[in-house]
Amino acid sequence: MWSVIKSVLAAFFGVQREQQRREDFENGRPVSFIVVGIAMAMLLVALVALVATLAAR
Amino acid sequence: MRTLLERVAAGLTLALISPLVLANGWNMPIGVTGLSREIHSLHMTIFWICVAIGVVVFGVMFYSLFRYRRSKGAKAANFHEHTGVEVLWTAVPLLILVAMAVPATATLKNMYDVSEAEIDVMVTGQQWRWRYEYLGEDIAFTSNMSTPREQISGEAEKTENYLLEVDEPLVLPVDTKVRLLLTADDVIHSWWVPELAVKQDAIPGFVNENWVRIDEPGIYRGQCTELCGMDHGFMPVVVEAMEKDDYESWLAERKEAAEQESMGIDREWELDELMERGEKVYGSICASCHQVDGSGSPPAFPALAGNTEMLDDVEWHIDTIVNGVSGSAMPAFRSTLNPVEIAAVVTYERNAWGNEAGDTVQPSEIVEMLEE
Amino acid sequence: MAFHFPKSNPEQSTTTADAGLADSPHHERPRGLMRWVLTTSHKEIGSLYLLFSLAMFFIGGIFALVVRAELFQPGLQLVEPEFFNQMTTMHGLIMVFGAVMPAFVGLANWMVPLQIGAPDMALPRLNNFSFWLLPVAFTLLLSTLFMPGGAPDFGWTFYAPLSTTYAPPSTTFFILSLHLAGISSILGAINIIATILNLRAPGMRMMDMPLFVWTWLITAFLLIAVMPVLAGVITMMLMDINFGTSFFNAAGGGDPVLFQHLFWFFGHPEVYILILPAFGIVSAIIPTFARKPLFGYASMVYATASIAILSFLVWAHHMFVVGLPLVAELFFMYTTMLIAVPTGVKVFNWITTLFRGSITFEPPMLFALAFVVLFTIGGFSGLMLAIAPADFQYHDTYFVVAHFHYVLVPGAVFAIMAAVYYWLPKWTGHYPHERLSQVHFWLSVIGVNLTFFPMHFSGLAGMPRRIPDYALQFADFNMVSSLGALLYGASQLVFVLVVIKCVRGGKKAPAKAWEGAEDLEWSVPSPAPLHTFETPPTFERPAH
Amino acid sequence: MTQPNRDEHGANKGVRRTVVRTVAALAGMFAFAFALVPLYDVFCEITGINGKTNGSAQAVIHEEVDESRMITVQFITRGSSGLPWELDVESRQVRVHPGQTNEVNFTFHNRSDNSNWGRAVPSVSPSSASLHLRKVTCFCFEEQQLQPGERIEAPLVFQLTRDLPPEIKTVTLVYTLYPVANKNEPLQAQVTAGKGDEA
Repeated sequence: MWSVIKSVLAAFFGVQREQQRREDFENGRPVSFIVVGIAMAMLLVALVALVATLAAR
Repeated sequence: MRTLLERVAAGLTLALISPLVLANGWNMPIGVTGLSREIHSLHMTIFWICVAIGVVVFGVMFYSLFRYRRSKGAKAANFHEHTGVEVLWTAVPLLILVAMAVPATATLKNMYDVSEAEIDVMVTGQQWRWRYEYLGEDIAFTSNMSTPREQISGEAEKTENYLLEVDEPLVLPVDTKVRLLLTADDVIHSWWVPELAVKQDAIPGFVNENWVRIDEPGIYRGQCTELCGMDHGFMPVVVEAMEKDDYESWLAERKEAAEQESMGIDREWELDELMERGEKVYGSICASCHQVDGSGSPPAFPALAGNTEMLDDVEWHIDTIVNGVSGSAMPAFRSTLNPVEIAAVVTYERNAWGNEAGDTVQPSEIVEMLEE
Repeated sequence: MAFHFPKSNPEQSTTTADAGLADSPHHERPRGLMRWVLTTSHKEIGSLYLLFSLAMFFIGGIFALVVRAELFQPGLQLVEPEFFNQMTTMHGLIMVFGAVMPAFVGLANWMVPLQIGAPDMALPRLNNFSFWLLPVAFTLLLSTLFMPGGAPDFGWTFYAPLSTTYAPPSTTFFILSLHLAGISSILGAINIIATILNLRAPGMRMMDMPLFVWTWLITAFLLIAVMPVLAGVITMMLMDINFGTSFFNAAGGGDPVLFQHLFWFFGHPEVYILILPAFGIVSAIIPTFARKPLFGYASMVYATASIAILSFLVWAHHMFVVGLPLVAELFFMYTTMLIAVPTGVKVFNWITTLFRGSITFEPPMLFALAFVVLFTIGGFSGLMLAIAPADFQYHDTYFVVAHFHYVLVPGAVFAIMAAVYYWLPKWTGHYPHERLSQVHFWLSVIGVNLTFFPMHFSGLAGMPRRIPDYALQFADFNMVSSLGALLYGASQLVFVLVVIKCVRGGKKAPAKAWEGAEDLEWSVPSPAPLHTFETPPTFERPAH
Repeated sequence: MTQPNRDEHGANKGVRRTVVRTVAALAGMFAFAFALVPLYDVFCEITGINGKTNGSAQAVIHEEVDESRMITVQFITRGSSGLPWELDVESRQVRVHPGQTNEVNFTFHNRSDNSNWGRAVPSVSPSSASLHLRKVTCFCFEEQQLQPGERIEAPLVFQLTRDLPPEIKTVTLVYTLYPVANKNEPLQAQVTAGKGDEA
């Protein structure tokens, strides 16, 4: 699970090692990546919204 | 007027040296409000950051293109990954962005602080003019473009403030926080004066707020910036900023003029008088759609010259002007024009361009109609 | 017909039992016109798309030239304001929906099967149908010019209520044609997804796919996600206009701002639909002519996905002046700035690919390099526009016009040109005429910059967009822009000449037309025969 | 993603599955677009994003009146084309304390010889104030009919809640009159001029 999150984070950041990438695509199930990806996207929205709310004070 | 060739040459020369020239007329105006200066400096900061990034990025790019030409015997390397570099060039832009977001946030918060305004002005966008209403002062007027049609069509020489001049500018005092409430009657418009750094959409059915505090007296010009139909390009915004004392006397003058006008309601007007006044009103309000010669542009804008329906039924004629036509481009002028102006323009339309109704419509009749 | 193919090679296309997959009936193929009407070959349909797109590019271009001609000098000389508005609107709609999108679909049709070793698209008949919807849609759209009240005149963003309560009667036809174009894109997207996910050559995994295939896969998902939203919005407009609902009409309790939210929820991902395949193209061309593998392939894929996801979170940056609350302005400002990061990663990757390469400057490379530089300039102005307080000054001025034309013309359009030069040898068997291509390139680059660079200045100095006449201080900028537009428009005739010459003859191209090219399409002969990869190739991973 | 090997049957099945899924996603997104309309309203009501006020009456919250600050509440009334009504307010501006319940009277006047349907559409500025404005009674909740020449008085009873953000010192309430198009007999003007033009 942690490795999936790490890989998705790398994807958001846009940097990934060839090695890790290969492992992901050989071992990981796509569904878990998609689920974690969507969850992270929502987390990102929540985070940015939080920053915006705090900044607006 | 310079010759065509001279202007082309000038333009081309300027385009070539353009990045070096950031003089006025090429760049965002610094403006005359605290906010406009803040925004300008934000703009310049981002601009220089972009220039710096551009120099580095394009520098590396053109160096590579020059240095690693095959024609100069370059042999290709085979690397295709470097996590360190990649992390670096993701993290550094992120930091630059954060550095840019901080001042931007501060300025934005400042823009949104409309509290403690001393004057409230309601700005209403209409196809294709602005209406200003000083809340609590009983002063309201519309502001129409005053550039003559002959200048647009090229029959007359274009003057300095071509397309950016109005019959009645919005007058505001300097050093005073003014709250603007913006809305529209028909479609979305947008009220913009670059030197005041105020741009806000005016949306039918909704009210937006913005504010301005002008530092220097002067005349500041802008335009509608949201496509609002045919004459979108011909609805300028002009703000005249005055010293506080001058503003006060302007206010007093306006109020007196309004009184004078309301006295005009009671007296009997001559046909000639009404025609003269009506022609002015027609020219600034009606001519953009129904044309100066009353020929209109059917089907959207019916012809008024020889319009029997209009000539046969004076009540219908007045009603159309006062209440507009729902679902068409014809607005209601009840609140835009005063009874004298309505009477005058009706009379004018009935007796101009070969229309020969021969009757006059008196301001008092309009008042009666409006009251009943 | 500019593209034609050698008659199908019988000995090449008989062996495999391709019954279910590519049901192109190679026996008794109809001849003449019907061959093109009924074709199910991905190559022929690809060519049809590209030709259609070229035709629309010229029609949209002529509209743009009408606009530029009117703006050559202050004053109204040539057209009335109503017609001017129709021209700007039609120019935008046709370029976005008729020229750029179909061009990318055409390239996908041609190249995706070739790049993944598939015999054809997954759904060839559907493919034919989705193409033929386009001419119908755009004939309908263009016919509105001749309707009473004229064509749509409310801008390609068709904001309500200008596009509903105050719209010309032809708006209903405009909505219908946009529906048809939308259905066409959706069907195309389904087909591309089905092809990429199911028809890859044995041994080719997702992460082995060329970037053009990757970017198109992500683009297709974007299309699936947002074209239905567009369909929803225009359906609501249709109901407001014809059935008395008031989704967007304040008088009935509706909300004109809601229209903008819905439109840009579609519109911003749409912007990326117009640029992601271009990223894929450039990522194919630069390594080829630098003779060096693409730097950071995985990062490229991830950055594309990241841009796609972020594109759903930034829509309201088009609406900074409609009166959003402070928190919303901040949110959309921050997310918009975030998009700069993956976009920057892409540019850095391309440049690092060039670094220590062995570079030559064939026509596709010229266009790809111009893309990198000019797209980045468009990116810079995009970053400036993202800063909400400054956007209050930039919004709806020529600065915005300059920005999006930089990303769409030397961005998307240059990438399409680069792709055409890159793959023309594969399509026709001949190299494009080198000298003429260079002429086309240099005229285009000069023309594009003359047209759009001065717009930055006129916008900053205060010229609003979509106006038929302007104040005198903008005169010089506009004159330069108009001359540039004329140059750019005229130089596209050179492009047509190059393509025609290339179809009719020229230097013969081998299967691997470019020395540094690696992908699967270069393993089939040039010109590509009508049927390719009927026996799936075995994919061998490049040894990097 | 598993490795595809071009076995025809398998690929066909895969294609079918992909198509079914994408079509389902499409249908979902189309429905989502329409769902966004009510969702947006809900979102606006929660966040007060666009100055739309609550569409129905709310109960008074009984809370202590905040005597420490005065809020200026302005009322602006606007007509629109196609509805020959006038809307007036007894006072253009009132000064109130948060927590206090206030009443202001509005007058509707139909100046025409026809009876028509209309409604007053409200908008609040600044939009963030709309969250803290509770309308107990408002004519804006309903469409109404006025007989020829009829004049009616309608009260607005409202309360600003104590949690109104301190930076808000002025609240502006704008009412715009709109005709209820599908209930009105076409106006005289519409029959003769308007429709002929629009077609």
